[in-house]
Amino acid sequence: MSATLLELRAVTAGYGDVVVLHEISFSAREGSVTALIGSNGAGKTTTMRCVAGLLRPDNGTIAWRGGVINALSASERVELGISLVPEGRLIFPDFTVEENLSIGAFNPRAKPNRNRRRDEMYGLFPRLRERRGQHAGTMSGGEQQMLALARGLMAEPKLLLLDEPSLGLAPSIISQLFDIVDTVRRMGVTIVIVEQNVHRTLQIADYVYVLENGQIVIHGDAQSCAENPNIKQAYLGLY
Amino acid sequence: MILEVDHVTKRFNGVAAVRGVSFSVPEGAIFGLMGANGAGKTTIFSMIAGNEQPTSGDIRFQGSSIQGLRPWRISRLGIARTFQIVRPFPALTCRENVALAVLYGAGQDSSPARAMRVAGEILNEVKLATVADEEARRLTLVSRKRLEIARALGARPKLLLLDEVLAGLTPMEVEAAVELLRHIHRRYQLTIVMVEHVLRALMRLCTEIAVLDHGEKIAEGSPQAVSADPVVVKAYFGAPQ
Amino acid sequence: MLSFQLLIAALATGSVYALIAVGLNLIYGTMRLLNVAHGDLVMLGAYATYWSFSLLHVDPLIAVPFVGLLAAGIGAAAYFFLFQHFLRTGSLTDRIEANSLLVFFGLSIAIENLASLAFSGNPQAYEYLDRVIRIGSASIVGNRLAALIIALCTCIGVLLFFRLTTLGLAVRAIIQSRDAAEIVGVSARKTYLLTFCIGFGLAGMTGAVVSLYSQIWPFMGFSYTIVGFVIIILGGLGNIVGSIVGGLLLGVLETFGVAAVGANYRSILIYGVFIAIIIIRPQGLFGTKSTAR
Amino acid sequence: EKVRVGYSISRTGLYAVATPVQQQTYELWRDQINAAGGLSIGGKGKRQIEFVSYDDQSEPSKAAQIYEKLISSDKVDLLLSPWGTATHIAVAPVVERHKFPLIGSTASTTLVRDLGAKYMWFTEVTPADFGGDLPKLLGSIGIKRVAIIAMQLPLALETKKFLVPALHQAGIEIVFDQEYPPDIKDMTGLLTSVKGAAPDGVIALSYPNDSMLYLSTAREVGLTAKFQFLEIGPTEAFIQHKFGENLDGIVTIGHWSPDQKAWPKARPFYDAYKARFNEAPDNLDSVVSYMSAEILQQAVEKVGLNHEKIREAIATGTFDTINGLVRFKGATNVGTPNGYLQIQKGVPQIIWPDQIKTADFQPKGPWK
Amino acid sequence: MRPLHDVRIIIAALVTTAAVVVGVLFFASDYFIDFATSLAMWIALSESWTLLSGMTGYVSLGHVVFFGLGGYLTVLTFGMLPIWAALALSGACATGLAVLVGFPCFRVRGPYFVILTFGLSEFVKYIVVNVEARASKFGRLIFGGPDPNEVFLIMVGLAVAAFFLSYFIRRSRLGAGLRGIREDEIAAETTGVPVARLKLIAFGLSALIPGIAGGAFLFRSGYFEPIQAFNPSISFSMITMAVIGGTDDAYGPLIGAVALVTLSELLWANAPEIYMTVLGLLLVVFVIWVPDGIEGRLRNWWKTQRA
Ligand SMILES: Nc1ncnc2c1ncn2[C@@H]1O[C@H](COP(=O)(O)OP(=O)(O)OP(=O)(O)O)[C@@H](O)[C@H]1O
Ligand SMILES: Nc1ncnc2c1ncn2[C@@H]1O[C@H](COP(=O)(O)OP(=O)(O)OP(=O)(O)O)[C@@H](O)[C@H]1O
Ligand SMILES: [Mg+2]
Ligand SMILES: [Mg+2]
Repeated sequence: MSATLLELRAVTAGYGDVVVLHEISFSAREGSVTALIGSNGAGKTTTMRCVAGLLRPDNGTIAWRGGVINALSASERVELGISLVPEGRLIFPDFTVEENLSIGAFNPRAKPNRNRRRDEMYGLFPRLRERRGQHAGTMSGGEQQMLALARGLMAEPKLLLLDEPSLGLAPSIISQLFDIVDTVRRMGVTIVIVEQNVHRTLQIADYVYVLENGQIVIHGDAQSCAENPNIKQAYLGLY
Repeated sequence: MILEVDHVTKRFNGVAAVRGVSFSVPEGAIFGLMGANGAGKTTIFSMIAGNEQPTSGDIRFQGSSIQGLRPWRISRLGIARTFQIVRPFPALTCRENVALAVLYGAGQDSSPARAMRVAGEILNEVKLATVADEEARRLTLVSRKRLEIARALGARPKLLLLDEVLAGLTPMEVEAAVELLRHIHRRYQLTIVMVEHVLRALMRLCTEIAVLDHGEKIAEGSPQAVSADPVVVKAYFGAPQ
Repeated sequence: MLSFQLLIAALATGSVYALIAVGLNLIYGTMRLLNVAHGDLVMLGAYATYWSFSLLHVDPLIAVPFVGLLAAGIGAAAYFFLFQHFLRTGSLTDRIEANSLLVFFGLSIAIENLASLAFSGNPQAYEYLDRVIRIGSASIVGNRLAALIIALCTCIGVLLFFRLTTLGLAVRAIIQSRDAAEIVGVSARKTYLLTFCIGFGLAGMTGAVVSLYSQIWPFMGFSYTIVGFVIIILGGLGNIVGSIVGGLLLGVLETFGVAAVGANYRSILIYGVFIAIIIIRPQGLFGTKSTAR
Repeated sequence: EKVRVGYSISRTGLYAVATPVQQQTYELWRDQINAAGGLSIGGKGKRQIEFVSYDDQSEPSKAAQIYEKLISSDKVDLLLSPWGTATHIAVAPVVERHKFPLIGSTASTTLVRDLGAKYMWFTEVTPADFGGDLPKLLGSIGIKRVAIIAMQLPLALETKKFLVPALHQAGIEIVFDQEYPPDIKDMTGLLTSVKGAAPDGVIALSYPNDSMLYLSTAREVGLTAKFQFLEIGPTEAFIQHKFGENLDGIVTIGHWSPDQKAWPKARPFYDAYKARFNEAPDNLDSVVSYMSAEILQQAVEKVGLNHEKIREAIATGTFDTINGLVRFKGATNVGTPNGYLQIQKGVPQIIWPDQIKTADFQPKGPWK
Repeated sequence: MRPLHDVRIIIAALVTTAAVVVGVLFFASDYFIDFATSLAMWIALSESWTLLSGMTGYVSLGHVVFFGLGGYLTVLTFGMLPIWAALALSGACATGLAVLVGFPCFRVRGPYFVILTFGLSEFVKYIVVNVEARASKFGRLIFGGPDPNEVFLIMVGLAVAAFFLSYFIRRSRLGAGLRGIREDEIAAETTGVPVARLKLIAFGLSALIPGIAGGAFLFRSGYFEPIQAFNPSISFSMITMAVIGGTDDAYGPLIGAVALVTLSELLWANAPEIYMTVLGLLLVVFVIWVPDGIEGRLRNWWKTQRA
């Protein structure tokens, strides 16, 4: 078994007075794909923001290779190797596509390989190469999502956090997305993914956590979850 | 025909996002628009709603051209859109978001008090009643999409343009949402044009679907016909399924 | 009309304008902090140079970098004590324009009045490099020439610094979205701090430069602030080249424009051109249009 | 018990740059009197003076409010004047309403003649004089062609209004005439044009900041007219520091010099001021402020603190000041003659009119 | 949208105002009337500023242009027109100017608008400076205007009008549209809000009362001089009062003006040497640590008291 890369212990978090996460615990092993599923408003995005450092937990610890990183800011966590592909894209609308990618490799680890890496991204998403000079804010919804994904990869992460990466993508790109996730994981990158496309997610995930109302209600390896009747009913539905 | 899109082309400094696209939507229909990313779907919505001007071509609503009208005029004629990349009024509550549409949309209500009441009813309808008095910026992405629908409904449209409002839902939630759309379609006697990548939903809701690729229309027809069309399959799904 | 004398004067005026604008642009163009106290830092820098010259007999040219450092220190203090909190508070950054205007306005009033208590309201000036130097067909007083050279070199230095480091990219990223910037590894804290130091430091240096040829008094700052704002809007927010070009352009307008249309139209001309440019090119001469989808 | 003397002055804002000399002069006056045992009240004993003063922020309406407060709420015994013409004008209705005598100082405008004020007087000469008399000086030294540049602020504009017709009358040709706004930052364009018109006299109706600009730019463009006049500024300390010997030959307004032997109080005042503040008093603002205070002092000495009696005393009396004898006709000082100063070897000398002059006009030499 | 208007509040406000006015006129010293006049003027100005800048988010840094223009027109027409007509003309012209320049100005937003409005007010100022210089005017004095009590009444009238204008607009359809513009202009227009027209209306309305106040102020000072009449610090003061009070409701600018005018009155009287410094620092402290304005603080406090 590989070592635990990321661990959340009894994390409680929220916005102002509103508590969203209630003592969440979960961990991601080095090199694995961990899926986080749950219905709308369950707290998945909130969890991801806690891990990325955009939100400070009110309680509990976030550990990276065993060391507590609660106090680190988001940018410092990027230097550790945590990279978030946020929900709702959060790209830089006034930057060109190329600038968006470049700044993705802002951290010192990634900076030296920036140009090579950017070309790789253009290889993965030819549309981005076509539009390298276009302002990101004018790109179509799906194109922006691709850009967000590519920008996340530019950081050469050790831990890649994907928050609904398939949002707004056409089916052909979605398949490509899952292929990319698979490739990235094979390169040794640990992945935590939040997805509504549960079917495909369960296929590539090693371990699954189900979040409901800010609490983990089910967790287990992907195989057993795929067979879990509750999950089947709630998330696999008629597909 | 409530809406006629007639040989519409849109260029953005050289890039043709939409090229000579035509289609018409019969009154009361639910019309689907699908296509790969960047195919031009949202651009078409923007042109219908007046947020962008077509480079050439004409768009007619209820038989008369709406070319060159400002967005607010078009809204008052009875066309409402949602934004794919949502843009609610962040510091207003959900109720105020919708009430604003009630006051200024095609309904042109003049009383703020009444508008707030109507807004409450609409929020109820789209299942946002519990967050009616939350500021919009506090909502999750999915709820914001729903707020977009509520705000569009608040404008009392005849034609509703829905841009990927089902994205980000779990399969169960998609089911519920499809029912919801059916319900509002009936309840408000709307014509709906919807862009969606969740095919299953389009199949179940639409009477007719147009498919775009690289700015051009490559197919149009019933959901079954379209999804079986090899051109569509190649352009949209990439590898055959 | 196209005399070399006018050109030199335009450069002398314009380069100092540019220096003011570059410093201001860092604070306003990047953080949207409407720093109406910028000119007051210029004033403090001028006094610092004046005192070090008249009391300690420090050569003003040597004082320039030290005054800059001193002002940068004030910038750091301002960041830690005031703006760190300010920039974190959502309700403040919502209306960042108006709110920061008030904070800086308050600071400005306080600084000016403390200065006039401490230094008295009497203007000061000192005699330094006071020879008239001939350059071709033109002549310029030595201290103005020194000011011109320092200001221009500093502007170019700042430009290069921004070209060669990623600081420029980082600040531009932060204004678009602080969260997005953080998750690509741009530290908002560090960037803000650095920007404050450089912006304030440049203001201090401007003061040192200005003191070489101009009178110094506690309320001298406001007019510099105004000039700075006009230029950065002309040149485009966050655009350093734009600020430098805008500054020089204003210098040209000030000398050639006055020579051409008459001094009484000077301010009408300057503000008129400013208004016309903004209306024709709403994003400034060199700014790029931002789009929303 | 102390005599309370109130005034307002602009410590902040637009005017603040000009007001310190006036305030310093007031302080000198108070301290001199207090050191001498106090202000003599109608010959019945002496009382120490205490100031009550406020900052009017360079806003005339604020000044009016302050005098209202000084009179009706602080209940001061006497008033001194604020700085600046606009401020004096704003204050006038207040003192009139309260029938409270006030001797104005650093205000100079013909508008106040029209005020018909009964309780207000002005020690300063008006622009009608220093604008209207200038051609006489020019004529006496043989200047034929002048260029006029003027700041677009009240004093300069008013001076110009009297200057121009007088020039016409004296047959002096105006070869260049332009105004400039207060926020001017560079004069190269303007002075290049002046130079192009080749005048033998340049009249700059200027304020201190732009006087500074004028001096440095005139050197650069090589403006060599033998008569160069700056309305306000050449007597200010900072300009003297900055330009040193280059200031020699510059002419400005002013009717006072410590060297004029006819005014025995002048030199002691100069020395006291210099000793106290380590700089020479301003030939204009310090002098008129001090004169106003002296007149007030002499009136009180004679009749005590009764306002009506003070008014009577001022309106009818003749007062011996550092600038000679002062007498009022209406609100106007008819005792002090108008004059002009020229900086010679760093010292302002009266060069006109002949009866009070302390030196002869010397053509402006080349810039150093 | 704000809660609907409350008749009790309106009546209470009117009664209080009337009582204060009567009290001041009959019992107060001249000095106090002067103070009250200035207070009323600042209420009127900061309320007016909020009509545009608080509601639409277009921050105007040049509102003094309307004030100065009002003063200028009033001084020009003095003696030719009856007082009320001169003031009406001032208001109308200020509104006219706003609508006229609004067309081009609203092409720009955010910081560009802020500085553009400033530039505009300076531009107009220097035009007036030039026109006056051309006419050989070096400041204008007027005699025989309304006496201080009348000016006081006019200013109170303006303050009341500005307050209620702000109060009712916030509770009206117009107010809702303006808030939509502040939040997201594109979304607002797509929802049916005629943004261009609404912005012009807001600009015009927010210029109206400053125009009249500028005229009334002239009667108080008796002296017109363009550099003073168009002094940018007047714009700054409007903003200061509005923001310190809070721009979320009509009470905000009112509270802000009362607080600041009173404070500055107390300070300059009691601590003249350090008064401006203290004022400046208070401003800093207030904005940073009381960000939602006094009004916001009070409202929160009120809420927690009731909860
Ligand atoms: N900024 C905020 N302020 C207050 N509450 C918030 C904020 N953001 C999210 N919430 C609340 O937190 C809860 C969880 O939100 P979160 O975005 O984590 O859900 P999610 O599981 O990602 O849902 P979705 O599937 O819709 O993305 C929701 O109830 C939401 O209303
Ligand atoms: N302002 C613009 N400038 C340049 N290109 C633009 C602009 N707006 C849109 N485009 C381009 O036009 C194309 C069509 O965009 P549109 O948003 O209509 O796509 P879409 O079909 O909605 O795609 P998606 O499914 O990803 O939302 C895209 O390639 C986009 O990059
Ligand atoms: Mg989410
Ligand atoms: Mg789209």
